[in-house]
Amino acid sequence: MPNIWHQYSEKVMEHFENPHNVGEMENPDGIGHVGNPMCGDIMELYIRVKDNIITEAKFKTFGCGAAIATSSMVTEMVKGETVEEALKISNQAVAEALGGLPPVKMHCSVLAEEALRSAINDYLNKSKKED
Amino acid sequence: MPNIWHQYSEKVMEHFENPHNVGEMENPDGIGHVGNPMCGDIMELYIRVKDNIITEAKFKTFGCGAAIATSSMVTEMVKGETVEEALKISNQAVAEALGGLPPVKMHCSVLAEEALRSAINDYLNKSKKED
Amino acid sequence: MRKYARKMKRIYLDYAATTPAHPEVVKAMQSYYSNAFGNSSSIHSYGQETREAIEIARKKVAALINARSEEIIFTSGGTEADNLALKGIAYTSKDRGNHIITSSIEHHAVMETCDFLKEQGFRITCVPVDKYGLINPEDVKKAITDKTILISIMHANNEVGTIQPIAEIGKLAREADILFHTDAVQTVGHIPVDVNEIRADLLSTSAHKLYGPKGVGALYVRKGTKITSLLHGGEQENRRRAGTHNTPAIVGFGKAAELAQKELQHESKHLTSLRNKLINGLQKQVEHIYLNGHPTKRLPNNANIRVDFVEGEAMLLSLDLEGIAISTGSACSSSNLKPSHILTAIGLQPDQAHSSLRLSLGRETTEEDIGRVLEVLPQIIARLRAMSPLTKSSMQEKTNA
Amino acid sequence: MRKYARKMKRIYLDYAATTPAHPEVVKAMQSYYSNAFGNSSSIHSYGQETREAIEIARKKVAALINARSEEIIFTSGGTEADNLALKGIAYTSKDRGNHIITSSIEHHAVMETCDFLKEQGFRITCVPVDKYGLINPEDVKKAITDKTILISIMHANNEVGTIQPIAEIGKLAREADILFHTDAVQTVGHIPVDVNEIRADLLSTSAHKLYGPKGVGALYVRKGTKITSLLHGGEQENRRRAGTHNTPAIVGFGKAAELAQKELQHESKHLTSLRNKLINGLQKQVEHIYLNGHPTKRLPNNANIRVDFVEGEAMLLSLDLEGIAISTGSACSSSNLKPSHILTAIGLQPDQAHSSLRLSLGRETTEEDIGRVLEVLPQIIARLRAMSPLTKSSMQEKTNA
Ligand SMILES: Cc1ncc(COP(=O)(O)O)c(C=O)c1O
Ligand SMILES: Cc1ncc(COP(=O)(O)O)c(C=O)c1O
Repeated sequence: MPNIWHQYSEKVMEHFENPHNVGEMENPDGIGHVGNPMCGDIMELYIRVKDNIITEAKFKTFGCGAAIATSSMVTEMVKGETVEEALKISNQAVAEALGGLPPVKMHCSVLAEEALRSAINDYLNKSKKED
Repeated sequence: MPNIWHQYSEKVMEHFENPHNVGEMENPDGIGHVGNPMCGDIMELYIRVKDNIITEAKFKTFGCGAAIATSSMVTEMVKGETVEEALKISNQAVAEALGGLPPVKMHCSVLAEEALRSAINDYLNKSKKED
Repeated sequence: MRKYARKMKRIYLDYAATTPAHPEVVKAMQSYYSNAFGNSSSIHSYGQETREAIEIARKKVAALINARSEEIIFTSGGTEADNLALKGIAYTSKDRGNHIITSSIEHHAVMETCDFLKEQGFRITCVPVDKYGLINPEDVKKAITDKTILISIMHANNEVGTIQPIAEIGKLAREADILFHTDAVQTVGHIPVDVNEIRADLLSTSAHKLYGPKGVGALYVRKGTKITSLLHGGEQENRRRAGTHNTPAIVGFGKAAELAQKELQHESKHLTSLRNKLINGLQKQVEHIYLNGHPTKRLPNNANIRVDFVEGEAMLLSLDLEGIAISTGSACSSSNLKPSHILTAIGLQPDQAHSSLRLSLGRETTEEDIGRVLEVLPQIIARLRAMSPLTKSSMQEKTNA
Repeated sequence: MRKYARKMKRIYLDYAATTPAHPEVVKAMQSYYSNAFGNSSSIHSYGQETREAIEIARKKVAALINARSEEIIFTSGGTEADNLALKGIAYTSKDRGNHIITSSIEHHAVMETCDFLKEQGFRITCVPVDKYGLINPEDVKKAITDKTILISIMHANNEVGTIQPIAEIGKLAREADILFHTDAVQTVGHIPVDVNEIRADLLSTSAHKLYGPKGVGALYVRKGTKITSLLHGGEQENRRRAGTHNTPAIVGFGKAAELAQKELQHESKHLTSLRNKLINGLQKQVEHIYLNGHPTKRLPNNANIRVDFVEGEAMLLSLDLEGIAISTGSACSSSNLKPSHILTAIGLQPDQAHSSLRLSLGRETTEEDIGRVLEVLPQIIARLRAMSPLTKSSMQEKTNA
């Protein structure tokens, strides 16, 4: 039997089988909600921010293996980053951190990037209002 | 190994391998010359007639196995027949005497019938002139 | 998890995608590669022996659908058969009319061919289906115009398994003097198919769906029906399909047809029972699971289920890691990311279509296999639902419990 | 005679019609029938393993003609490759022009496809050949108009074996910015073929002509060249050829390509030498025997001879009874009885065309086989010439002596 799912890297498989940071967050500082059912991927990303630093990130994802793995990876990557640094995380960076994605799955990493931006923007909007 | 050439009956094969009455005839009473090179079959049929009875028939044929076998068969069939009886020999009769022919080869039996008619007509024309 | 997957018994539940060639089929083909390898168009004995083998196979395939040998055109598969049927009739009949009636749930081989013909100036009417995937013959009748040259309606659907009322459609086509084609790729060899009973003028079939080899199929063309060739060239198949005969595959198809005819009755009973066990077992264990397709008018081996709140490919991947092979209506790897046109045609929302799985059973499926799926799949669903933003909170509590 | 034929060693000299699959090819295919039988479109592991096997095969086929993997479209054979090339380019380019240039000696797969395209409104120019079957590139150049969209000239002729100056034709096509297709079914695997050297934009090949399996071929399509599908349906072959992959055959093709690449050099030398022995031997023994095709620009394995005054099929039959399989330009069994269009195109009279035999050698041909033909064929010719009304009497005396 050949290496199954071998378009997926070991890292993708790890994050698919044991995704990090799964779940909802109570009173998050920012929520990102992206994707659409037509394309079969929906991501919700929650962040907690303290002193401009993302201290916690969680996600819920309806999507394929790559969608789950990128969600898991992006929530790992943002933790401990400043909001500005987090905004610089690109979909390529997420894909690279996962050891690459098959071409047909790159859209999942785009979604992860969008989910993160959406959550950060939500946080920034909220904090503006509080100002 | 299956029966090779099995579209051909045993009888056709016999007559192809050992055709009867091959050759030219010196001073024949009738000569038939039919066929055309386009279709790949040319038959020459010679008859000798005595007292209205065909005593001898010979042929030369350029053509496939069925053409050779029908030539051989038709020259056998006419021997001893009256001219009138010989004119009644149809291509079906030749084919039947050979135990049948594959459909794509029925044209060869038609050619044999035509060769015979042509030879008899030649004989009849000649004898008319002699009259 | 993955580490163990390599050692465990693999369970194949994707027989609708393709079947393994039956060992007797493989055996029957064996001598036609290097021994009796002649070109069937050759006049010599090597050609003769393959010509004979092909004609024997043709008889067997014809017998399976109650046709005559000379009504069978061997093709390279179901796709070619469908293309030949539609384009062949379209080109032959274009002086009589330019209208073709088909359905919204055809296989891509019919659907995309219709799209091509549309570009060539033909007019296509797609009749809809109901929520079970069933076509209403009345809709077909209403779609007929005086320009209609062909009705092409599949026998049973490859995804949801719904069996269409094609005998009725064949009857009304005949009455209207319009040619009727049916894509029977999913039915031939699995349920009884009789070209005269269903009044088909053209019928497509494919060997690899009935334990025959890949790369060979057939188009049945009723005697007297004129059809323009799709592959032009040599005089093979009565000048209707050129190309050196694929003798081993054709011989294998013949053997598969012969075996199918014998085993069909028993097999369809056996698979229906296993299939029902699977569906009932899943519905008993897991909430928000729904059967796609018709509950009874369906292929014996087809279980297509909608598992709300979870994406299909994630389930497929999780099952594959457990050594279980299935298929999904999701298309997260396809070029356009759109879910199956069949699932949307039966009225599913995009997320519901993306949540659908097809488990298709076959000859080697056992009770144990079904037991294993009933053990593994609910766990996978629970795990993925826990991650899904679509899972209702009430739902989630139950699943986590 | 016949009685013995069944026991004697059979000698196959019809390798141009088809070749036996190499034992290693058969072995390579074995596991893809019932073990690794998955549908390459399936996402699960069964699909994955066949997808990989197909891509490995694609690399090998590409390597044989110095192409890139992604430039190879697998088809069901040479005929489909030719049909796809011509119709695919015609449909794609019809807004740019409607004129196609081809030759008078193409295989039926090209010729009949051109006839079909003519009915669809395309204009076809057939450039002639000289008495050796050679095309003059100047004639091709002269035929070009501003409506020309495609030039299709075969690499080597299947009957008379003449190898065309396709590098020159490819060059002038490129200069005129017109797509160039070559039917290389008879050359790939037998003489070196390099798509870049000959500047082909499209090239057809077929596995069963190079010791691969029947039912699979390939069309090379240069990167960037748009082509309309012939088989519409699923997304296989980058959406350019639908239909479930014939995995075993594709794997077999890959193996055959790999073997051919290794053995090509040696084999072509060996066969050329045996072939010349055959031709010279016959010409030495029998009068009024002539070589058809070009004396040196010809396929290594091809001997096409004209045996005046004797019909080809009678010789073929006689040889077959001796266990020797060959082919003929005669068509005494074909539906229209017309001799080969190729032989008439090189200027043969109908009776000369009907008198032509093709003996094509291959891997298993031995010196002894050639010796046997040189012993048997002259006797057969003598016997049949004695029966022929075309044999000149002077000629006949010599033959009978
Ligand atoms: C209903 C239906 N039609 C057509 C096809 C195409 O057949 P093939 O894969 O043999 O080209 C398939 C299977 O792929 C099918 O399920
Ligand atoms: C030159 C040429 N082109 C095309 C073909 C057709 O190939 P296939 O038999 O694989 O369809 C052949 C052989 O039959 C051939 O010799």
